Amino acid sequence: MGTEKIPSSIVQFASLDKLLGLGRANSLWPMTFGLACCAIEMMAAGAGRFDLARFGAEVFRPSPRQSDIMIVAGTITKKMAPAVKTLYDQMPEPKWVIAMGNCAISGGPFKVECNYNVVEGADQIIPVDVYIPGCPPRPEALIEGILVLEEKITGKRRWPRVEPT
Amino acid sequence: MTEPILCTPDETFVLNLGPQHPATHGVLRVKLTMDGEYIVEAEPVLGYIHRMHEKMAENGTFAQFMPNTPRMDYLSALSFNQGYCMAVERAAGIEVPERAEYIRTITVELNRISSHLLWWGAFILDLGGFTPLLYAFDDREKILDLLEHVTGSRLTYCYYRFGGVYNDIDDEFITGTREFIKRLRSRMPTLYHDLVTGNIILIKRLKDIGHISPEVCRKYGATGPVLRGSGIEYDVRKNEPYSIYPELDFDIPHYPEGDCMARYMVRMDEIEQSLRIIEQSLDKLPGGPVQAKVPKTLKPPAGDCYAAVEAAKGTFGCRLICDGDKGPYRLKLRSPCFSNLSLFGEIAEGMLLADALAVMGSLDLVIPEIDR
Amino acid sequence: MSIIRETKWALLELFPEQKATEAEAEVAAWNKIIADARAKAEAEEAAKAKAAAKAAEKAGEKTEAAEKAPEEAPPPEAAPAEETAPAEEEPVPEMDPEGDPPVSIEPESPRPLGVLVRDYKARGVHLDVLCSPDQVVEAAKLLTGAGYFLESVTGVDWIKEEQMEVDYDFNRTDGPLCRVVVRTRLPRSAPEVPTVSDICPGAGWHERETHDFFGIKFIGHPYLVPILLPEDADYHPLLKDFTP
Amino acid sequence: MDTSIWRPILYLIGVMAFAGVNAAWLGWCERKGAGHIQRRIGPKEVGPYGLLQPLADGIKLMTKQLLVPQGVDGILFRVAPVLAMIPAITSMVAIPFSATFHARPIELSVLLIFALASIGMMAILLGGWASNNKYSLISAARSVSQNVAYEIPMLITVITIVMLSGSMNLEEIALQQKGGFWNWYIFPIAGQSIAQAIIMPVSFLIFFTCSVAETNRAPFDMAEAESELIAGHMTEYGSMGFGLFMMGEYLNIVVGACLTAILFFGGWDSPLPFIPSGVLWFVLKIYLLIFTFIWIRWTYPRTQIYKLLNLSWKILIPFSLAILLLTAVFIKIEGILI
Repeated sequence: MGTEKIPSSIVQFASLDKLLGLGRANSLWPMTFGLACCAIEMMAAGAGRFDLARFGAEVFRPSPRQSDIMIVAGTITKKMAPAVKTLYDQMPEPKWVIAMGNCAISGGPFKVECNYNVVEGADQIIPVDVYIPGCPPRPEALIEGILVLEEKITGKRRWPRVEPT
Repeated sequence: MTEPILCTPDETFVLNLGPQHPATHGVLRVKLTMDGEYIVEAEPVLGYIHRMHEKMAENGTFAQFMPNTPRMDYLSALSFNQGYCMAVERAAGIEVPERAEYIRTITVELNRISSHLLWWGAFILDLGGFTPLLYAFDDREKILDLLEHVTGSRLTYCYYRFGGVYNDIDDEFITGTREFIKRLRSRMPTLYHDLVTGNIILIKRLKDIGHISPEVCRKYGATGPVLRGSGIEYDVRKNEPYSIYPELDFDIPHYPEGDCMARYMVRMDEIEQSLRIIEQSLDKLPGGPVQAKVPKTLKPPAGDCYAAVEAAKGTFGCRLICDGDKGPYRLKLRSPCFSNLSLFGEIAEGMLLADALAVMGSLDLVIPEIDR
Repeated sequence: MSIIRETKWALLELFPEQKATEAEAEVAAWNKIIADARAKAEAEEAAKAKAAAKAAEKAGEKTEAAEKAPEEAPPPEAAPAEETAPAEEEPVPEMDPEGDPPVSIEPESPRPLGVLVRDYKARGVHLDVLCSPDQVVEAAKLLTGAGYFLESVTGVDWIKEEQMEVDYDFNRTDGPLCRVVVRTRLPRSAPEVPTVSDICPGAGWHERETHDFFGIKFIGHPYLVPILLPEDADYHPLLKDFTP
Repeated sequence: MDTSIWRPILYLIGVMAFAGVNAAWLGWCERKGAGHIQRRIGPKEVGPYGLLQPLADGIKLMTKQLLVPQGVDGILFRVAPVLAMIPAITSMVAIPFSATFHARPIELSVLLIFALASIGMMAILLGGWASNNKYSLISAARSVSQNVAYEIPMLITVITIVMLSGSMNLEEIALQQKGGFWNWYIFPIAGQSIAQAIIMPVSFLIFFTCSVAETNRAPFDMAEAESELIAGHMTEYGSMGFGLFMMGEYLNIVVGACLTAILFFGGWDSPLPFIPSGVLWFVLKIYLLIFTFIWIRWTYPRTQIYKLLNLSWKILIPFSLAILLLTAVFIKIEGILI
């Protein structure tokens, strides 16, 4: 396998794919799914000051069937993990996961020696596309996370990346 | 009200509300046995966000547990900060400087307002009105900016230290707070009361729904606005004065009706009372240090003590048991919502699904605080 | 009577021995007060006589002051106790029989069953009751009957002493402040205590939580299943010898 | 070839395109409107003013996995969204946009529209039933009882108009109101019969309330009460199934607005006699009404199902019946007098 050249087909789907990518990236509907503190910042991101709606991502759908991204906003516990997994499975393809906050990345402050109840990171149970660090991350960080996800889907960055000065 | 017709058990069905449901404010699950739209039995199932705070307290030092407190009730994080600080200060016999107490009062009351504002928005969201949430967030952002200015974080403040606060407030904060008070006072009557409180649909949804009698409150140990909504004038700030509250002039709003509307009104009035407290504290703000001299590693003598504060949701109690070591031997956190939710099973019986959700919203639940 | 004193005496019903000694102490205190009052009155009488004698000499000047003195003396007929107040009584702590009872001395360990009055400023509670497991229900009944409500239930694992402790925090919503903590010690090998959930239903959840964390069995609890831990959890994480 | 065959077909295509575009871009209107009501911007980045947002949503919804969950009734589950869309589009055919511009003149167009509206309700029922989800089922039961309750007063108020105008043809009804806004059925101004002057504003209120309820819009959005029933009958629908339901809902709003405009606001009639009437006026009126729908939705909290039904059975129906009776009496009296 590997190095052999794939002949290009007569019908090109690349541009169609691009269009699909654009469509999907600009209409990322998150699921109304908050676990802990980060959920409040997720709500703040949707509110007037930060307004996730600008990117068409404000349509928080309560049902996983209608959502495209799952923002894991908070700590996943061992009791909650099966539910998170089910919710992820209920989402139709294509779907993406954003791990928002340190708890969803690695267990955050709850990754301790005596840990008996916290799942150390959302990626232990579901595949994660974008990680947003912070405890909790600011709403701007969530917006940046969504922009990164858009970049991942379309291959293009919407706005120039802000470099830390 | 129509009398609920409860039928035989084999005609009921079980409805699982949560752990992911828009109205459960997180990951609460309520197992409802339903007869059509009537609830025959409601059993809240907790523990979906149990984060072992109490175990973590035992395995660290006193200061190391500090960042855990705001992550319990992230909406009124400073109340939990204060409760824990007070318990440790009591155990170690630390005196807090007066200025620090004033700063604590100002910030904790700001935090209380922000918590009530978010509750207000989320509660109306439970009732199907989406817009008020964003108005509430508008004002809330102002508070967050103010608090961020002094505490350094937006939500999970870890601002208090044993024997004081971490950072002194400056003029910018004071003028900003005064401006905010003015702004909220001007917005309360129009945006909040005209648009929402006076709305006929809202009144019909809340009046005479979800009666909680004082006896039920006492049986289940409910505190905070839930208790005050049942007509009992109990507030830790008045009944068990701590910090500088005895020096301040404020009222405890209480409504005897005991329905959702009463709880709603209690919280709305509390916002105004908190504004009053902040105003007075700003006027009286003394100079001086904001941090008492405290040894680097605290080693309080063995023994146990209890400290209670009035968090936005009710009495937050801290039972701290020390054995003379660097950390707590055992720390029990008595969270207000845990008790407030425990009465839900009793009052939800025979209620309509929509009403039950209104009642649940009126209890102002924060799930990580219940599960700890 | 102050609420703390009232509650203390109500709770002392559970501990007849302590009640007897406390009653004795109380009587002694009363007697001391009466004796003091008498002594004071006598002294004042004497002073008055002296003053009168002086006044006789210096007529007019100090009569008003002399008149005031007997009023300040408490009426001696307030003594219900027997007259034979033993003079060789141990020095009892200063106490105001109508006000709050004085703070008890910190007990030695292990502490005997009974009611202690704690320093609220340092401890955050007013009354501290240690009772045997089978007295818990009785105590809860007494307190709820007196208008208290249960604020929380806690377990503590005293692994060195091979014991478990269950703390019940009581508080009241009306009138003056009085916090009561009721504790009981259980053997660590078989921690069992009767439930109070039929007296205060709010205890139901707290007891379930304590059962989760410590494995303490609450006998008679209608629904003792894990509340915070997963449904199938068979471990008790807050035990000191727990390893995940 | 005979042009009379092509005419309706072309119009049909035009009307359907209008319906489709409306269904898609009303979503944008709603989001933008909601944004401005809520003191934020709303969609902005996707195309100018976020105008391409519906396109992106459409592409995404159409290319999303078509998921038929386990345990659902396969056929009904697939039929329901289509059933939500078709009657709404079809009823657009019967709506006259102006005196000359409509797909097909239908003599009993009022009747046809209401018949089709009832089918739309079936879609919710089927969708809710077939989903095999308790929330959907409750939603289905709710929406059926709600639709039944609100169709009655709505129809009764329409009957009063039919009695006044003596026609069941929407075109005819609109024509009777021409010649200035004081001739419209809603305004209680001289130049009208007494019956209209007194009754029609009330009648309009009843009709408008009912059309909000019939289209399942807040504050009467019992069927998809988000905080109670997750997404109601649509809970199990993802991708285009959900998209069709949404489009059906928006189309119902358009139909409701069209009906209101024709029955009470004179259809395509301009408000003043010297301004030429035409399609533009009609469209303007529709969008004003639609804006009112959006405005209401983002202002009020939701009512509760039993209060909603009480409102219909205890207030709206008696009132509409009284109006019907009064209209009949007035018409009779006027008939005798003249």
